[in-house]
Amino acid sequence: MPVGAPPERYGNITVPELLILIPFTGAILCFLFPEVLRRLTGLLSAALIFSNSAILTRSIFQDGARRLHLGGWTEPLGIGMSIDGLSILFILLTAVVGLLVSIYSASFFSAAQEQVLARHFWPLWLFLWGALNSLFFVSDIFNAYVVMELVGISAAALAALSGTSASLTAALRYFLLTMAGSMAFLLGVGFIYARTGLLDMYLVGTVADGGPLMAMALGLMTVALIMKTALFPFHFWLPPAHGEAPAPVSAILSGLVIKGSFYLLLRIWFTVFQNSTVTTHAAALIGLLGLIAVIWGSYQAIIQTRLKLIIAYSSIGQVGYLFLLFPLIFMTPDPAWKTEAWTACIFQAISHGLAKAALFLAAGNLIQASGTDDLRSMRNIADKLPMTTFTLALAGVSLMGLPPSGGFVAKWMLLQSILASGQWWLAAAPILGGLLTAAYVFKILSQSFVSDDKKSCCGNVSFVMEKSALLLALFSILIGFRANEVIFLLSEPVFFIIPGGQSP
Amino acid sequence: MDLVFDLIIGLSLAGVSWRIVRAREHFQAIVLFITFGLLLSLAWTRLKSPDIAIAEAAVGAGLAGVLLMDTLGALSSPRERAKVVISLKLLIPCLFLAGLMAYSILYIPEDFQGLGIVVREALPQTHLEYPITAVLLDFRGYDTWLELGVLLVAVLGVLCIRRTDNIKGTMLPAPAEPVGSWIVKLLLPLMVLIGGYLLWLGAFAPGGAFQGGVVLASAGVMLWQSGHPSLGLMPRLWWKILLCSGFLSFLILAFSSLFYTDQLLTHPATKTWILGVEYAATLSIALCLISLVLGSPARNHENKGV
Amino acid sequence: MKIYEILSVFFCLSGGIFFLAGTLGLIRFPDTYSRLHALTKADNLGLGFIVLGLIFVAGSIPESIKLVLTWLLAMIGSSSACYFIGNHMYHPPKAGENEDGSGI
Amino acid sequence: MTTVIIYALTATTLFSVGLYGFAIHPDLIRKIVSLNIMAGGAFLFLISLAYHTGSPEVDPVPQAMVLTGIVVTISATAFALCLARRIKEKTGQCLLEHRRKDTET
Repeated sequence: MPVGAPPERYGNITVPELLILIPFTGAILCFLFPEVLRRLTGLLSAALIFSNSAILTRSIFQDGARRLHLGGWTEPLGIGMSIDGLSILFILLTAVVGLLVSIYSASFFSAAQEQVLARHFWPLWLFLWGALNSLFFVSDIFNAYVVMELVGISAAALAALSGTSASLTAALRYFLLTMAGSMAFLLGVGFIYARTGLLDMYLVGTVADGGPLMAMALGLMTVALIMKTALFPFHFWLPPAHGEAPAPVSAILSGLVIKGSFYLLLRIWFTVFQNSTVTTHAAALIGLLGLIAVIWGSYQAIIQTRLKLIIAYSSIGQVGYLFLLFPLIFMTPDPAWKTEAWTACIFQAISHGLAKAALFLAAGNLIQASGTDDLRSMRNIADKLPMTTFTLALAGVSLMGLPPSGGFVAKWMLLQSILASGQWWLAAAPILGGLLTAAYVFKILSQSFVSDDKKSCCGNVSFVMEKSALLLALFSILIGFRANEVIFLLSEPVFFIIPGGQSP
Repeated sequence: MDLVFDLIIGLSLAGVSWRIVRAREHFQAIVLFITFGLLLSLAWTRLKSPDIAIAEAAVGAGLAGVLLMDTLGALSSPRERAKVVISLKLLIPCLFLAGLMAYSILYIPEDFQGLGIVVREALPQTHLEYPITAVLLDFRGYDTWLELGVLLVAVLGVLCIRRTDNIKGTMLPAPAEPVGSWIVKLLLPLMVLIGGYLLWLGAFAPGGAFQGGVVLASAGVMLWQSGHPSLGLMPRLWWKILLCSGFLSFLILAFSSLFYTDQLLTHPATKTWILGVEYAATLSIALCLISLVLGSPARNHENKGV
Repeated sequence: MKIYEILSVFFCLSGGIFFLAGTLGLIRFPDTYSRLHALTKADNLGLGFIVLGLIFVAGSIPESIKLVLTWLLAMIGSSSACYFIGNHMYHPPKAGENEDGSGI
Repeated sequence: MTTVIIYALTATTLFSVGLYGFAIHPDLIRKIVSLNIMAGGAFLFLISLAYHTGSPEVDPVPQAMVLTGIVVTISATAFALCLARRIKEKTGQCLLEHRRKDTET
């Protein structure tokens, strides 16, 4: 390559595979190395993954979607990997949250009693990261099943990390549900294979029809993924599993893992079943469940008295917004508004991932400072831990959807497309949900500003932990300013086809 | 004639599964589950899938049975009765689901063509003669890699739950009777031999890394059952390295493929690579499965505290 | 139909009858010892007859050797399993001894 | 064609029975056994498809998928059983009380 070659040429030499190889290598090394080296290995891998994600994003941004054929075998024989704007957004979300959570946990697990946790945390977390990255590249339905199991086992093991009986029970409940979901997904793979004889998502998408086999497969897979994403009737596992885990694990589970199964749901609905006739009733039902989840989850969050449970229940509500996408896509006549709804949904996923991770990390700071996450123990916190309080406030702003946060962009676009589509009943979600969210965010914040002389909170929180939580919260606000790039990634270079038009 | 056989297998599978769900005693349910595994492997022999029959007999009926029985012994008294009532609220949706699926099955196309033909056409390029091994290790090697990852993560998860970094200290009390040690002495070499044979066979006939590994794993578990420390004897680092060996060999293949080809996991056109990966996979499948069984019970010193 | 095939069918059928008898014993006999007795003896014999019947139609020598080996292995397996069950019945583990599952 | 229908029907029946068992049993070990029945159903469905391919040779892709699936299922089962044991050691019972009050500290 001549010196001074145009910069876009560099895009061609990026290696997306590294995003899978680095975390897996890091995980193996962490497992093999003695304990003193594990933290260093983990941090190094996190930094490498982050830089590679940034490079890959740039490459996708400039050169468009990429398709890889593993082992040199083309579909339908081999397994492919597809990297488009949608995957890169999730990869980037994982990289940002992952890097900051890694930095946070390097400090979090350094206390003497947490050393034993660190030993198991690093290999499992790197495995989970690798699995999530390969989930976002996935292009083969059976491969998706295997990757989901990898995510499920490592996530459940992490959820059980703290070893209390509550966390063990929560982890097992989560894991049994995930496993049942995986079985349903596998049977769905079988039904798709029975109809089409293919496994590659894009190839299946070209031949899929609306026959009973495909409808059955869609139903099984949707239920499986909804269970894993904790949509309303299957949400019961989420609050204990996310609330009982150590803070960095909660951040990972709530910010990233449920996004993974949601991402797969998008792939299944809009890639595999892009041409088959999905009934509007099914889409409306999912939208209704999402609406109920928004209201019910937010309401439950208000009545909780423990900070981590408030945040965990808030996840149920915030995830509910994501599912409003389905009725909007399938019931909106105008393609432009479909794109709007689509962007709103992805924006919501990203800003929620960032804000929720920030909230959980901040909650971890509070627990380390005061020993408990009971709301009453949070008095005086604004005095002692101003930075953590600020983090809570910033992340809360993004959850509520106040401008200029990422949450605001998401909810604003969502409301616009709801109004344009004429699905008035859906408007209840952003409006009521926003109000309820405001209620629990203020509930948290109001406690922290109460000064109570009798109780002075104890203990210091390391600078790194406070800063990494704050950075995540800042990102969740700042993403609102970079809406254009996100919209671009979701539209132009993707070979992602939204049904009924607006194909690139 | 085949039809009668199919019907008998199908009905007995459905009947046994219903009995498992309805069984009052946990012990009974597990014994029935082992029977269920054997019936399934019979069905797979009938469906011309000997590989899966071997795997199912060793895993579904063997290892899963050991794991379940072992856990049951730790969890409750085996004769504890569960309250089993038929709940219509749940039965009706399940029946409805079964009906829907049965209806859609009728639409399986008569001229269904899977990927079998494509595989057979590409088979000569892989230097392997047996299509299933080719699919597992070459065409869909990525799946196998991640599957080894799942095994490894399960072991990591078990170690994490147990808060330990090795599998030492779960030794069972050695049985006093002579027959136990005699049978181990007799069967162990035979099982290792069969495991190796299956592995070697995989290149051209039913058998392969997975089946070989599973048989080896059963041998290791049997050794443990007879009171031998089994894998606990291994130095910790070696145990760890062998545990990862399958995953690691795919990882090395992946890294090296980045240098000489465009696509991940492409291997050179010789059989050596595939064989190396296959042997490593066999070892780590065996070790991971043994570690899963051995790692699950409480440590001996922990036991005293409980 | 060749004489081999007739013999094969005959032996397989008699093997089946032994299996049936063994299973009947398993269901009908009152206690564990007599059930074990019915099961192991009748089933080993039944399997033996079936293997014999199959050897008549086996294609090659190695195949017949494999069949005989199968039978031998099954004999070893069932006799030792019978021993373990009997031993377990005769010396039942004390309460709490099967904490780690060894008692089962 | 009849063979594939029989086995596919059995497979879906097994899946539904397993699902029912998974839903009704409060006991952990029974839930895990039921999950394994569900897995058996899913595997049987794939293999009946592999057999269906008319030609004398059986489609190897579903077979490979089932082999992968068996390993994944046994790993998951072992992990879940270990969790269940740990819960029993900690709490003295092996039930998942559904809808436990989350407000307890």
